[in-house]
Amino acid sequence: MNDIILVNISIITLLLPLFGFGLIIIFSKRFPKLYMAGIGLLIINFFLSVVLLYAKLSNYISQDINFQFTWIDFGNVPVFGNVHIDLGIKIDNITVIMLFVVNLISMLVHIYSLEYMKGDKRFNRYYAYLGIFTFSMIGIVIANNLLMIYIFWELVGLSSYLLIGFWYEKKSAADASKKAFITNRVGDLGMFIGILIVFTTYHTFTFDSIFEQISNGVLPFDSNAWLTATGILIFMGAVGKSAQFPLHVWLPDAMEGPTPVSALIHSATMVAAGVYLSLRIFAMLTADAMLVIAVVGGFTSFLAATIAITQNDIKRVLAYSTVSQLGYMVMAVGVGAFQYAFFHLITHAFFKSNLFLGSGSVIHAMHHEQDMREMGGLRKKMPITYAAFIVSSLAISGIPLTSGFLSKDGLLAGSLAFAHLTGHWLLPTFGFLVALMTAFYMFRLVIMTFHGEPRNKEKYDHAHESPFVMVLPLIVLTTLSLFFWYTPNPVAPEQGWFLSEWVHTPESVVPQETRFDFMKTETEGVTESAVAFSEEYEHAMHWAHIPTLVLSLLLGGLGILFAFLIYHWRKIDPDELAEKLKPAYLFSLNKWYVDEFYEATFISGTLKLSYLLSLFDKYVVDGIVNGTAYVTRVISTISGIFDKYIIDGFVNFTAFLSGLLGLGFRRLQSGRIQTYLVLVIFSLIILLLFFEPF
Amino acid sequence: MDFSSLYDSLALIKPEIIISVTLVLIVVLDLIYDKNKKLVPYLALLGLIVSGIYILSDIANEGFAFKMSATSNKFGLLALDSFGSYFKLLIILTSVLIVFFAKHSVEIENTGKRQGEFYTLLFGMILGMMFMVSASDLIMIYVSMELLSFSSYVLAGFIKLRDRNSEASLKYIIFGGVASGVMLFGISLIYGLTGTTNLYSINAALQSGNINLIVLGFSLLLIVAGIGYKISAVPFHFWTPDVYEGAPISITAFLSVASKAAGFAILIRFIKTAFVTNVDGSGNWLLVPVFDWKTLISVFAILTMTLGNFAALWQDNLKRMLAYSSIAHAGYLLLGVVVFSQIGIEAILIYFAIYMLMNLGSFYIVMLIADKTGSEDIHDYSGLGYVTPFLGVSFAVFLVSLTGLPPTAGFIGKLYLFIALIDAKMTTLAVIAVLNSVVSLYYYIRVLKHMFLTKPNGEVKEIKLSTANVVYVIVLLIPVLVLGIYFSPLVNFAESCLAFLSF
Amino acid sequence: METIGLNHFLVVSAILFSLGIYSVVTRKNAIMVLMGIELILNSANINFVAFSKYGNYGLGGQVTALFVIILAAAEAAIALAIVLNLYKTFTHINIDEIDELNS
Amino acid sequence: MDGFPILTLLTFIPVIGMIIVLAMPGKMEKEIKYVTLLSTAIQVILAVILLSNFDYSAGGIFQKDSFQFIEKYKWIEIFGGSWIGTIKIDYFVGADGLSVPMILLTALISFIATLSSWNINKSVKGYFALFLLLDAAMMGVFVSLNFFLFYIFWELMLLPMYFLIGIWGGPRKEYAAIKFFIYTLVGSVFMLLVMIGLYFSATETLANGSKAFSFDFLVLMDKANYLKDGILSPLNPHNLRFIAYIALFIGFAIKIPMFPFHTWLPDAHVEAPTPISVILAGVLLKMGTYGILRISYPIFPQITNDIAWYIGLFGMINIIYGALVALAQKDFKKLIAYSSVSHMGYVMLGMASLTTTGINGAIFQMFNHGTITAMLFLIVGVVYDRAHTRGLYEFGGLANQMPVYTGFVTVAFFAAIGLPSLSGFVSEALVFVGAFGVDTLRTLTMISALGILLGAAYMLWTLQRVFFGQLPEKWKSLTDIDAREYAMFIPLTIIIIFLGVYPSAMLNIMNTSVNTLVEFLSVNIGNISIGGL
Amino acid sequence: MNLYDIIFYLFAAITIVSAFIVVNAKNIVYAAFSLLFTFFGVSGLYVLLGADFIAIVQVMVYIGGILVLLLFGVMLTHKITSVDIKAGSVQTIPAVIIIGIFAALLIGLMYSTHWAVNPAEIPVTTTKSLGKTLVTEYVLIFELLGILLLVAMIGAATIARRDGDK
Repeated sequence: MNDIILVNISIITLLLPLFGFGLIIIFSKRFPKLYMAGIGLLIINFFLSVVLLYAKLSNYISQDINFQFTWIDFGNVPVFGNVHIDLGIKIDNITVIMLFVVNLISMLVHIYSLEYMKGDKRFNRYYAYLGIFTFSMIGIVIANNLLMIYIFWELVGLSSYLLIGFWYEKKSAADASKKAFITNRVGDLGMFIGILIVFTTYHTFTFDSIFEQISNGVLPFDSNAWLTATGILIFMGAVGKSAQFPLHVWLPDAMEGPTPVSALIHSATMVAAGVYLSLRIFAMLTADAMLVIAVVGGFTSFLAATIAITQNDIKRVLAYSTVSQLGYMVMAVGVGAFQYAFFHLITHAFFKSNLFLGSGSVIHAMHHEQDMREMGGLRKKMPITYAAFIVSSLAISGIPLTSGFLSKDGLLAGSLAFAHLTGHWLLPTFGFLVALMTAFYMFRLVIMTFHGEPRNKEKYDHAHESPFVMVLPLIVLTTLSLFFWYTPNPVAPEQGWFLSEWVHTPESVVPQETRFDFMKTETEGVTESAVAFSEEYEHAMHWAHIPTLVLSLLLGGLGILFAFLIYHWRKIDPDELAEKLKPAYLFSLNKWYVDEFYEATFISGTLKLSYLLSLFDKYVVDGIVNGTAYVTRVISTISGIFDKYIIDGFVNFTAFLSGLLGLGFRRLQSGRIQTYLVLVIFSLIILLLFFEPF
Repeated sequence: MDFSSLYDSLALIKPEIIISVTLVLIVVLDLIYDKNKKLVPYLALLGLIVSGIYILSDIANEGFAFKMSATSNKFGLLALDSFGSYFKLLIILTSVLIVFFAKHSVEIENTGKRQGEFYTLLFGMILGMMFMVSASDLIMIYVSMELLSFSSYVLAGFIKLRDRNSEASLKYIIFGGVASGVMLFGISLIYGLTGTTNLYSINAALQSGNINLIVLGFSLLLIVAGIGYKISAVPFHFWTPDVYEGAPISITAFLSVASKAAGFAILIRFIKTAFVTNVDGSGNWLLVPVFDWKTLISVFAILTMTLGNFAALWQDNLKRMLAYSSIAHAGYLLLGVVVFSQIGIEAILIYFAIYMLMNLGSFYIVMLIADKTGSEDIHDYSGLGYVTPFLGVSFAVFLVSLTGLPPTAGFIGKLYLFIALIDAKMTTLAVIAVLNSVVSLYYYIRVLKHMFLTKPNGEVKEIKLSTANVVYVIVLLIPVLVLGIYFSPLVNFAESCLAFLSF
Repeated sequence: METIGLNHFLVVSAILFSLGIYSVVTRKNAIMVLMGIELILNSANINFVAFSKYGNYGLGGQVTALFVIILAAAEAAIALAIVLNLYKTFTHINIDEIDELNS
Repeated sequence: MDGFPILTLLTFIPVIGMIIVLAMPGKMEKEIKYVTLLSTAIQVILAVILLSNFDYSAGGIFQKDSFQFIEKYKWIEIFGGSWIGTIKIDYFVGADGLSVPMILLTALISFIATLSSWNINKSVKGYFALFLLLDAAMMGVFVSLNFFLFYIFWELMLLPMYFLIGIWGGPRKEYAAIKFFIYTLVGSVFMLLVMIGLYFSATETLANGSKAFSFDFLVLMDKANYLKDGILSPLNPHNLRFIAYIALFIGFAIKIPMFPFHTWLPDAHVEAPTPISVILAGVLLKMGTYGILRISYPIFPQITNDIAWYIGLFGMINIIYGALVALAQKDFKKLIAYSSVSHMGYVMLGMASLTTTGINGAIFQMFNHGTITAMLFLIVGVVYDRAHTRGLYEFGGLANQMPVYTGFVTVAFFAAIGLPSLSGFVSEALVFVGAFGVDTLRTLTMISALGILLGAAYMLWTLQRVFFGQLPEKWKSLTDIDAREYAMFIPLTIIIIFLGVYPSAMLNIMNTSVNTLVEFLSVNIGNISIGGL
Repeated sequence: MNLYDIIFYLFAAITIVSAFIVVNAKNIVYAAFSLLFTFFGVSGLYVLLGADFIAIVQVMVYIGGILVLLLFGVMLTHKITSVDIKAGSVQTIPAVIIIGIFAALLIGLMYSTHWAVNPAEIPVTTTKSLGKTLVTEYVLIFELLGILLLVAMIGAATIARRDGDK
């Protein structure tokens, strides 16, 4: 199989969902069952991605496939010569893995929705949107350049917008979709400026070419600081898409969309795209940039976890959990744990979409009830869903034998090693605290939903296990949440093929002086060494391995224990606890008041400003014009009735003067033609005074 | 003066003689046919056309007429040159159009038997103007101007028993009498200073120096006041709106074009003949340094166009609005004077030809509407554009042309004026002028707004036009449109008519 | 007192001129206004004749004066006709009350 | 194509149409409409023929030889004696990469506006006659290479526009029409003065070897043609040239419309009937920026360089200010009008960069704004036709009632937001790329980028207010779009998407010309690298 | 002070004083009669200036023609017995101010200027030479005045004639 075929296949995988989208949009009226085509196309797509995965990993495991073409040609630009903008495809290992994940989950969601969305009046439209989403996501994954990523990035935003607002009759849904799009745009703005800097400096958008030029010492505006800034600015795109603080606010609201959509977009794929982007630009991140990323990620994960603890909406808990886990991944990128970040991205994609689909199953069974306080005891009614939930929850809590354990442990170890090397101990602190909280709130969720007595008897009675098309994806994803797919040894992820063979940390290309010490290479310039980090780092990782293992297990177990203590065995009354810790509780329940803060500052500020400006426009800018018109009118009044007013005024003034001089008041009448003549004489005098060559 | 030179002189003024003969013939014809006045206009036309033909054929025939080498009057009372011929032609053309204008006018028709007098007086005006434009002696200027004025005083009040007519007439004669008296006083001072009233001799006297500049300035101002009154330049314009509004519309139209043209001709000739020592290679006039002409005329120009335009903004009476507009146009025309160069004069010549077309067109349409609806008020124009689209569209063209927008002839007129200004590097004036034309747009477009945009209060009756009416409008309309796109002939002709008789 | 020269005549004419204008702009009665105009013309005439004499400019000045007198007569005739006409329509000739034409 | 007067035909086909319309009795409304449609359709066909014969490698701008479809006829040549010299005005039309996109746009928008005029039923004859005249004038502006000719077309467009707004407009039509008229006239009279000033500053050599003043753009672009003492000569130390530039610029800025000269736009748009809004936003606004690129830039390269930053600044103000004010609007059409202000800011920003990418982006944005905004106004028109109101808060839930319509709306809105894969993105991105590359404009560009965000905000908010949520009872009877409206929307949608995916189709047309322009500027400014890429 | 001077001052005084009365008289008839004296005074000045023919014409035309015409006008437009005959003044104050300034300027100018004076013989009579000048040098104006008078006559007649319009 040669590489051109791989490129072609990837292009086909890209275009098939788009084709499905167009097909459904245009013909949905005539063929109401057209959504089946969408599903069919996705199944084909999935198989193509499997083929790609297999072909790449078996034949080209250490060779990247590049393909590019000229999109815009500026011709012979003065000074710069021939300038053109290229687009292209880069197929490396993480690409095919991502492709596989995206297509798989997308396919599963397609199938799952068949039942979940049944009876919706815009059923066809739904599948069309899923199609365009898949298309955009694949676009991001296979892009070899920033511009193309940006293009598909925005398209992903669009599809997310369409899907969140799918039930646009609900105001909350329409609001959420708008919020998601605009919040994302804030991040994209930074990313866009970052891209602008890159293009201004390197005249290309292609990663390889950019990296090569950086390693050759070409820096944006010739400064390291700008390189850092560029990295951070591009990362801002990831902040938006991956819902990192301070742009995390849209993701919980995005739960207004259909649950399968949440599973696909807002847990597994789109939100992971931010992390994916960070990984793509990993090589050009300076130490400062990485530190910023790590802090953002660490703080986000902590923030989201604290919020997740108190939420009652099943999907919201999962949403904050997603934010938190994304924070983990971002932190992993920041601390240099490239492999673990990607690994966690994959594992998280499976178990989190599993959780979402599971919650969808629950919601479906409960007739679109999402409040956990209305649930309980469902495990008897929905055993498969329950099982899926348990496995996934264990995975997310990092309990051994699950995939989550492997990846989470790795990235916590990475953060610990990083702290060890650089002294930033806050990051692992966040990491471990989050591990504790994650286990707690996940099992809180499981217990509140599936254990105990049903709190809403009526709904409970109607609940039943979901039909096969909904259960099948759960099963598939549950199996994927187990360790054996990734490594033979359930406690040593680094021994697995995933980390040891498939995914490698790329070398940094930034100038030596801007790297962390542990990332500095011995030789200047491009090195042939396959090792991205110094040995020191390997040592630190090794050192961090065991403490992490122990600590995370301990904390995970503790979290689960607490959950059971409070919610299952009722040893501690949660309400009482909430009452005791009321400020903290409320702070968490209200999501740290971030939304309120934004509402009060940026949103209302902008709206107020816009209102003021519109008044300004109406009264001042236009007013000047109208004022000119007004002045013109005044002048014209003056001259238009020049005769009358000026003359009368003149006469009156003289009358006034004469009265003043004691000459007596005399009623003066203005004869018209004669006043004209007086004026003529008057002006003659004036002219005389002016023009006499005295 | 011997008889041979008298013959020479008479040969030079054939067009004027024909006009005088026609005048007399009209009187005679009027006496013969007491009841039927149908023939009079045709006789008038005949006289005008023959006169026009003579002007055209004699356009190259230049010379001084009525000169007497023995006395101070050695340059003659008249200087016949192509500049004068151009204006004569313009006057004749305007007169021809006015004859038709009057023929179509209901108010003139209503004067019945007095139509004979109407044409007699009209010819009095024409004759006055014809002599005015080529007069080269201040006394000649004065007398011909009085001939023009006397006839127009009467014509302004020609429609008897209508308040505004007699009022217009009275105002006109008082203002005119004072203005001409003042001018005469100025002339007398010039006579005292230089010992002559002939413009060429004055020039020579001025160049020889030894002139009391203060008195000269004073007398010039007085003379400018007299001429300024004829061209209705601010501040000598006061009579204009009142008289224009009060006079019969055909006379208003005639005054606004022909009388103004004659006034401009004499202003230019006065300055050019009496004060210009030389014309340099690029056509700029070198003036005798006796007076700050440039500033004076600039001030007049600015005041005139600004006041004219601003005052016109508020006028509801169309005739009055057009009166103010004609004041504004006099201001534009003064811009051509102020540059004191051949190109400026050329611009004036071009502008006048165009101004004649568009102004007469506008007045004619106002007349047609007033004759049918009995109103000149702008509010009574509502909806007229729909019931009589021909009138509406033609009026639109004329008004757009008056504004000076392409592709109408008015634009070419303005273009040449601005060309003259910018060539003379008088950008400030140019800016003021263009801003003025923006202001003018407002009141011109206001008419269109009423005709097309405003909803009429009641039902609007269609204005029925005779074929003659339509033909008349079209005759004016076509050149207004064609000259906007292809103006070479006019410009070439104007260019060939820039010659002044020099010493 | 110096001997009578040109300037004296000119001063008389100037006074006459000013009085004429004064009359024109102040008198209510139209006929009085016309009288003022006649004064103006007379003053100009004095100038012409005086200049003609003192400047030794020939007879041009006198001829002009003659013309002016004739013109004044014609003007008076027309003006009076107009005034009469006005009287017919307005039944008075107070020009300060005749201001129907205004903006 | 040699000898085939395609540009003249493009310009005068509507005039012929107008004459036919005028000759027809007013009662034949249907027929009049078809005549108009036919005229504009022929125009579109001619435009396509023009495109297919267009040589992409020819630069134009200042080189007479590389202009295409040139027609140059002696129009007016007057020997003015020694004092004026020969006055020479040519009928000189030609096309290069700068004008071809605009010609295409004009033809397309006119055609679509004709379709959109179908339900005009008041004084049909007058409407379509004026419409065709307007069409001819617009086309004339884009093909003229002689300042005089340009000016005539420029002014010619005013009067039809006045009547089209004034007669067929909304409740405050008279105010809006006069405001538009006065505003643009103020600008154009200054242009007139500059035109005359330029005319007296440069001469061209005639065939017989004598010199003549010239209105020819190409003559005016060449420094060698200027007279030493010409009033606007670059050789002249007297600095009137700068003032002239500003005057000319204001003339164009009013058309763009640039802050603070923009206030005629919302009024004109709101009051104008839909097709006229479409023309206004689609084509007329481009005349301003086109004029700057065609006239100001090459004729005054040095001043352009000095002033570019300010153009960028005003571009930025337009972007941000327009967007913020749009955000506060309650009237659908006014919102779109302000969005136009914002979007034209991008064009100015791109132009200000003086770089290939920036100017390419600017011209492309001109075209895209033409199509996108035309579509937006059509969208407003559709809903206004049915509901007779444009209040944003009076609607809601139209998405269910009018799904196909909503589909087109979504495309247009997202195109306006600058969503990648739709044409607006590429042009905006190029503008940013171009402007960002210039050191001095960098900060401005970054601030301008906020416009992307604000654009999304007001557009999506509108989408939400009008199309999402619950449908009020009173709009239950609204019908989805009909075949005629399909015919208006589909071509625009296709173009928007096509150019979003394959922008080279348009960019290649202008590329060579833009490079030529940039090179010309850099050579004339004496700064070989005047900016970024 | 010689006789010439005395006569000048006499005539000047007659002219100016009567002119004052003309412009200030309350009664229009008084004003008209004062005007007679003004014209007479001017005529006297003409005599002093050696313009005998002009002086005669002044008396004939002005006093015999114009003044009679004016009086005629007064009679036709006023009922002599009524108060209406009194002609008031308007805007005298501004007029006094402005025309005062103007007059001061003018008189000052006239008085202070040194005019070019070329003393010459005063011809005994000017009538013949005047007549000759009139038909040679100024023949055109002379003829033109003829037409002007015709026009003025017709004009005056047409305006004053009683028959109205349709």
